[in-house]
Amino acid sequence: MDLNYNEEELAFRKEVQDFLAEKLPKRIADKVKNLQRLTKEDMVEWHGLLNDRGWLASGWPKEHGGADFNAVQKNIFEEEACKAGAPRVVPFGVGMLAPVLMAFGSDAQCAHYLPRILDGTDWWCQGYSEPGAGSDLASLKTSAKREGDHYIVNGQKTWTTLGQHADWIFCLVRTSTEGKPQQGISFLLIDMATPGIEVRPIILLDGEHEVNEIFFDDVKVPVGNLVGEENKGWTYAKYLLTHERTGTAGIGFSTEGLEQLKRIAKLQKKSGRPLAQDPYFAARMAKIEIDLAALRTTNLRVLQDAMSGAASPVDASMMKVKGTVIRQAINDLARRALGPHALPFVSEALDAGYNEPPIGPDYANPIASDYFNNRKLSIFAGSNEIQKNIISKLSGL
Amino acid sequence: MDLNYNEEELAFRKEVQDFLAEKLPKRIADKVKNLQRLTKEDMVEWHGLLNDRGWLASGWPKEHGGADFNAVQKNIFEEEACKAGAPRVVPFGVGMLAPVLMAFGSDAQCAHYLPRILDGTDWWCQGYSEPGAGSDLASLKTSAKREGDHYIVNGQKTWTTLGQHADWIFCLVRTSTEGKPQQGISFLLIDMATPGIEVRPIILLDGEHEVNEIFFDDVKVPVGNLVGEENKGWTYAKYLLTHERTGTAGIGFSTEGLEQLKRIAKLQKKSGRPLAQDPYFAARMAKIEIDLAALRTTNLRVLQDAMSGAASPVDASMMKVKGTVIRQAINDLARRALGPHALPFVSEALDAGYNEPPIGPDYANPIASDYFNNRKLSIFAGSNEIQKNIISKLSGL
Amino acid sequence: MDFTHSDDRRMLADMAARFVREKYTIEKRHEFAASDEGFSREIWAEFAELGLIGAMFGEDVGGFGGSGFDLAVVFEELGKGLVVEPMLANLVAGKLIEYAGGPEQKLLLDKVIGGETLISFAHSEPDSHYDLAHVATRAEKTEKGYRLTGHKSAVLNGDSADLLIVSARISGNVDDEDGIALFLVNPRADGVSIRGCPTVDGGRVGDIALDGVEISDKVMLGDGTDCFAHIEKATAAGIVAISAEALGAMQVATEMTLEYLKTRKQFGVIIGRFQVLQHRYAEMLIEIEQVRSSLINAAGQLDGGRELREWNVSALKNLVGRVGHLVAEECIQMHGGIGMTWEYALPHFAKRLTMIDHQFGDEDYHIERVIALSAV
Amino acid sequence: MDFTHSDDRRMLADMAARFVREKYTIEKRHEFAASDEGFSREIWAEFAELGLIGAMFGEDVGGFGGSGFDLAVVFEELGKGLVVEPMLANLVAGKLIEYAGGPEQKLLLDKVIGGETLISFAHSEPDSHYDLAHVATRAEKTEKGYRLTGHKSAVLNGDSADLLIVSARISGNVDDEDGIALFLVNPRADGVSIRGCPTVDGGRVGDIALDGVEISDKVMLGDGTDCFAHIEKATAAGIVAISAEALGAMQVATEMTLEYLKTRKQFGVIIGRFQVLQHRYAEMLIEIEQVRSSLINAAGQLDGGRELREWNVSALKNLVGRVGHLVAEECIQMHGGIGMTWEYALPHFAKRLTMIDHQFGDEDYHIERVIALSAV
Repeated sequence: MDLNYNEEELAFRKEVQDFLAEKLPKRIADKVKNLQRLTKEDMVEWHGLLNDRGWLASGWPKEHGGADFNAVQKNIFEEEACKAGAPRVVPFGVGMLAPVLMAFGSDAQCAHYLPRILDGTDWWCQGYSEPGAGSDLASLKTSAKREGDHYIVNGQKTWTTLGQHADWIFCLVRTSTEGKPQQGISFLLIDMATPGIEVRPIILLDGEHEVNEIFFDDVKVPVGNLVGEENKGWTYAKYLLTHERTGTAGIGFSTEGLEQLKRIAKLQKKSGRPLAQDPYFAARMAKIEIDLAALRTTNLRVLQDAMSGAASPVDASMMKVKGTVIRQAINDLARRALGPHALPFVSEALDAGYNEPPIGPDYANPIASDYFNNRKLSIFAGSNEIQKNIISKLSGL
Repeated sequence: MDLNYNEEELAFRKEVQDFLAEKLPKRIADKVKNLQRLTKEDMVEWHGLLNDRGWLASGWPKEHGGADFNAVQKNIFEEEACKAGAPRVVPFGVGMLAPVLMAFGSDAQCAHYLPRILDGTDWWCQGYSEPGAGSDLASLKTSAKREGDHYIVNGQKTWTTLGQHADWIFCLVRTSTEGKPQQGISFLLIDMATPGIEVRPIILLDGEHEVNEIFFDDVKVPVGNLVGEENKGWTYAKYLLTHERTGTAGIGFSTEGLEQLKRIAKLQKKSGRPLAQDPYFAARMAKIEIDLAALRTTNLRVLQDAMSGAASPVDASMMKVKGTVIRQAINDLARRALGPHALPFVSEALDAGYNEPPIGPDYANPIASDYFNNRKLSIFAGSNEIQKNIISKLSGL
Repeated sequence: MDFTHSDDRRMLADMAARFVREKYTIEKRHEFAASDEGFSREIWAEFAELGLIGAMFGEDVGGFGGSGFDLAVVFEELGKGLVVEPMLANLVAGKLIEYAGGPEQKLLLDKVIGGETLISFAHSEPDSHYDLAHVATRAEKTEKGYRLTGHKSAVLNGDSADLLIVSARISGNVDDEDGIALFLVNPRADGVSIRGCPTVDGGRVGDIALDGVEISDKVMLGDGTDCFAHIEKATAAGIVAISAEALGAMQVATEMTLEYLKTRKQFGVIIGRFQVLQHRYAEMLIEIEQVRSSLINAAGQLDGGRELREWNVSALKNLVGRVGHLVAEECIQMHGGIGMTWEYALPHFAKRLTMIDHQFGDEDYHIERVIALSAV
Repeated sequence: MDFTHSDDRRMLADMAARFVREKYTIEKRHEFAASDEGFSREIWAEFAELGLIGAMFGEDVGGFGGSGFDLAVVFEELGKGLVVEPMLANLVAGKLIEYAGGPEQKLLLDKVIGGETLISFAHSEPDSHYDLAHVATRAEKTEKGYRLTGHKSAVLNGDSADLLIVSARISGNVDDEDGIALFLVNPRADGVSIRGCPTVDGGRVGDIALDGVEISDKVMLGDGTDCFAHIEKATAAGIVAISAEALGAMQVATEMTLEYLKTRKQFGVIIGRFQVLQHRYAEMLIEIEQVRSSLINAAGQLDGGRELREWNVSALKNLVGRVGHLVAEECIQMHGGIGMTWEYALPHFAKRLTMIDHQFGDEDYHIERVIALSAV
């Protein structure tokens, strides 16, 4: 038992820190730290800088141009990136599509698409959820009918994150209605420029445009865009879901969120003294700090298990639940900390270039909005209810 | 809208207070307040004193010797009785059997049994639950087979509260296995002195003997002891369950429990000052006091509805859940308040006549034990899970 | 003991309910909220005409009610419609005039009740958090009257008020209860600058700088003494009102959730069949009944003695904070993705429920207050 | 970074596990608990023989381990059997000797490790609550040594100890950290009177009156200075141990609950099919994983610097308090009536889990401590 990082790991951490200090543009880091809006250009720029260093595709094998980080390295990278205010790498191409292509796609598909993910040519989005199929993915209805060399796609996808920027979408589509719902699903790559595709924004409760509905009306997709075999898409999607689950705890975000919360609690006053000294508020913060300290260790334990191949899917579900509960609780406390200053909200101030003086303390404006936005954490990517179903099932119930 | 009691109600409260001050033996009240054990004789004595005043059967109509209190009067009586440290009236004869007899029994049954309940001749207990049938009462298996003028009863009842003192038991028994499980159940009165009955104590987690198992081995019961019609017992039991649910909030107990808790929190020290001044402990107490103040009003609202015939079963379930949650939370805080003094537990000190000096503060000994005992509140009389099922169902889910 | 409302008050409640139901769709509400002033002047005029504003005030100042229960029944209905008109601002400021104003000043309420004059109470300051006694704004005696200097923040509808009631300190230290006076200030006076701003839940607040504002003696509300007690009592009225608003919003949020649970399918099953959601729904209902009872307790004590009033009001606000938070988070969660979208009404109720905890003191502030008041 | 135990420690854990599994049935446990001393001398001798006592102490004092992780693995297994033997009492008192004793005094540990001498730390007093610095017991200088006067309460297995370590004040005020000395006291000495008493969860405590107990200079532990720091550190060891015990008990309680949920039927359905119980079960599992991680954090810091050690130890004890409470109440509730009966093992685990919050500081005490330590 040894709770310290070894020298190799410490050296890697130093390397990451140095890279971030040197390459991460301050302009972008400031936006992230101030919870401002990132433009597509900001994200593309950061992807490019990471790719220059060979770290954009942190989990890919080296032969495809990846960094081949192990689980502990990924975690160190996440911690440091969050601390420095680096934007999150948009995961759809790098983290979601690519593993599926490598596992189930043809060599030609890999050779074509993977480099374009790395160099930013293609921005990918994910076409899984449908209006009637949220957590119950297998009930999806978007159909792809084979006609000659093409599939004709009709239907609707929803909750498509950052789909407004996308060049391509990978979709689960129904190619057969025979057998169990899971059996007739295929995994299809679709060029967003194809006629018949319409992207409509969904505005979330905080007023932000982050997700979209995507409508397909007789969209012609070449059969060459099918990944793997027809009607096997469910298997690939499940593979991806497992892949996606590591790192869902968001420890890095919570750690940074807690630091920010502590700063706010020192600056906000209650009865003339810092809110951080109020016994009730201090207790709320301390409880979360205790929980986060424990979860950080749970996360490292799971990572070690993952590296030795012993990770259980129940771990991933537990990390998802507790990780999002903690992250949301930090958002909740940040909002509470502001007192009446949580009320004013100037949406324009989330854009770079807004030059009016802030109303209230300069950190206040995005806090309540961010709290509301992050209610999604316990809903998306497998709701916490679904995760608890999984945990109890895998534990023997 | 008027939150004050009217003059009539105030006069009634005064009457109850005077009665309690004059008649409730201090010896018994001290036991109740110090959470000591009551003997059967204590309970019988108190029943007798109440009956002398005509108040033992608070809900019975006057023609049967009852007090015919309305809902508000019952509530006032409960409040004052708890405050004075009166033992709870043992409900099995007065509150549970009697309403069923009056509604469904024969005149002869009423004429025979009701006076014997009032004068203490018969101590009744309840034979509903069975080992395999707790919250799922309808699955009961104890059988009563008709043979001539008798039923032959075989089976087992459990969780029979104070059955060790009982002269009679009213039982739900299976007289038919046809149709739905609810349809073959009958309501039978059984003399505990009948051969073939064995009472075995169940010791609860706190070491107390309060409930029992009762075994029936070819027990001969005269057919005249059937209440109402054969196979209609389920209807009568449901009638009783509704009857039993009013007053399940235990506001009186919680009110007294909270007063005791406050006294303890003033006497216990933390860092040299009263625990009541510790912000965390004070907040725990205040939250419960707030909840109880609200529930007290909810209870009065429900009572008013009950008097005007507008009470909904959903109200009873809500009162049961919130009432027991609050009462258990008060027990929990009393235990917490003691700090290390919660550990020592001398069972003998719960009996009157124990003369050793206490270990720790004189109020400490029964507190932890009482907390554990009262975990039953959320389990018995329809578990809180069952109540929530009912609430959601009646609310439209 | 009687928990039924008088016929008059039932009619008042019905009228407010009908107005909200028939005239105040969520689409209109968003439209009003997005307008420059953040509400509709026409709707406000209708409120005046219907007597809803007058129902907030006693008959001695030209109103038609003004008791805690009048506030409660009206605001419960406003809460069901997420009404953005400045009722709360006018209630609290108007109560200050009712409690503290001289005979002539009380006449101002005629125009408030008539909907012609909008008023607001400029009290909270950047470092106040929720402390009512925290007043750093200074009122210095001058020859002609006073000079006000200070900064008021998050003033409810402060950007559209025709008249502000400003608290300022004539003596004492920044957190003293003594030494606070109230002044009627024209928002267009020299030295007053106001920045309006939307709130995250659809309302409006004003950030008000007072830079040596010269005012006359006459605009001091009442005789200048004991103002903290008036502020406390007007705030109590505000808490009863906003808690009733919360109760209304909670009911709509849970009703929408019930409808959703009864219709939405997942894995081929109506999700309302999932026991976890059933129990969580039941737990909300229980807590909402608690809020209703607590509201009755506080509304009934609003015109009573200070200690009972303040204990019950703080108990209410603490409970509303806890339950509002529960209902807001649970209703969104039980809806899933759809509960996150602007287009759907539910999240707007959730947002309002959440932000109510940021007005007149949050859950922690009021638990501390309950403790202090219990120790008396 | 490595979260696997060394082979030696795994063997130690396996040995403790096997002993508990094979020799320590719940029936025997109740029998031991109900005996006069509240535990079995034979079992204690076996613990000594197996080296379990020695595993609590460092090699320099004749032990075979003594690190936080040694404590953790042994106590986790003891917790699974609800073991009532006085391991905790001997650990904490022994650690005081290890940390504070002079060379000759350290030799005492040989007999402790051998199981021949039972020791206990008499520290807590009637008004201590959980405050480690609260010592009202006085040690007055006499010609031959000291005279002890005071009252110690809830001393773990204080009624069967062969030797007590008594804290007493040689200077300062009742709550001062400075001025506390430790003395080795013979429980049969003149002026010492001890009343033993069972605890509600199956243990034993002693209530100890010190009525002018005359002791020599030599029995002062170490040189008499800095004793608070030793007390704090020995308590930290006690917290790691008792938290590991809690972790063991939590696992058994949830496993029993799982078995019950998988077999018990209601309404014709295995109750484990009820989603509400599934989710509540899952929530317990998540929290138990958190406790395990927190235990690793604290055990790893036990021999480190004060601030990191105490932060992690208090964080652990707070979490154990919260999760122990949850698991105790939920496991009983999910069992229903059967979970309330003495005959069944589950409630005894629940009782122990509950009462662990009453030893070495409860959830509230430690949250306050975490706050204080975070502010440093």
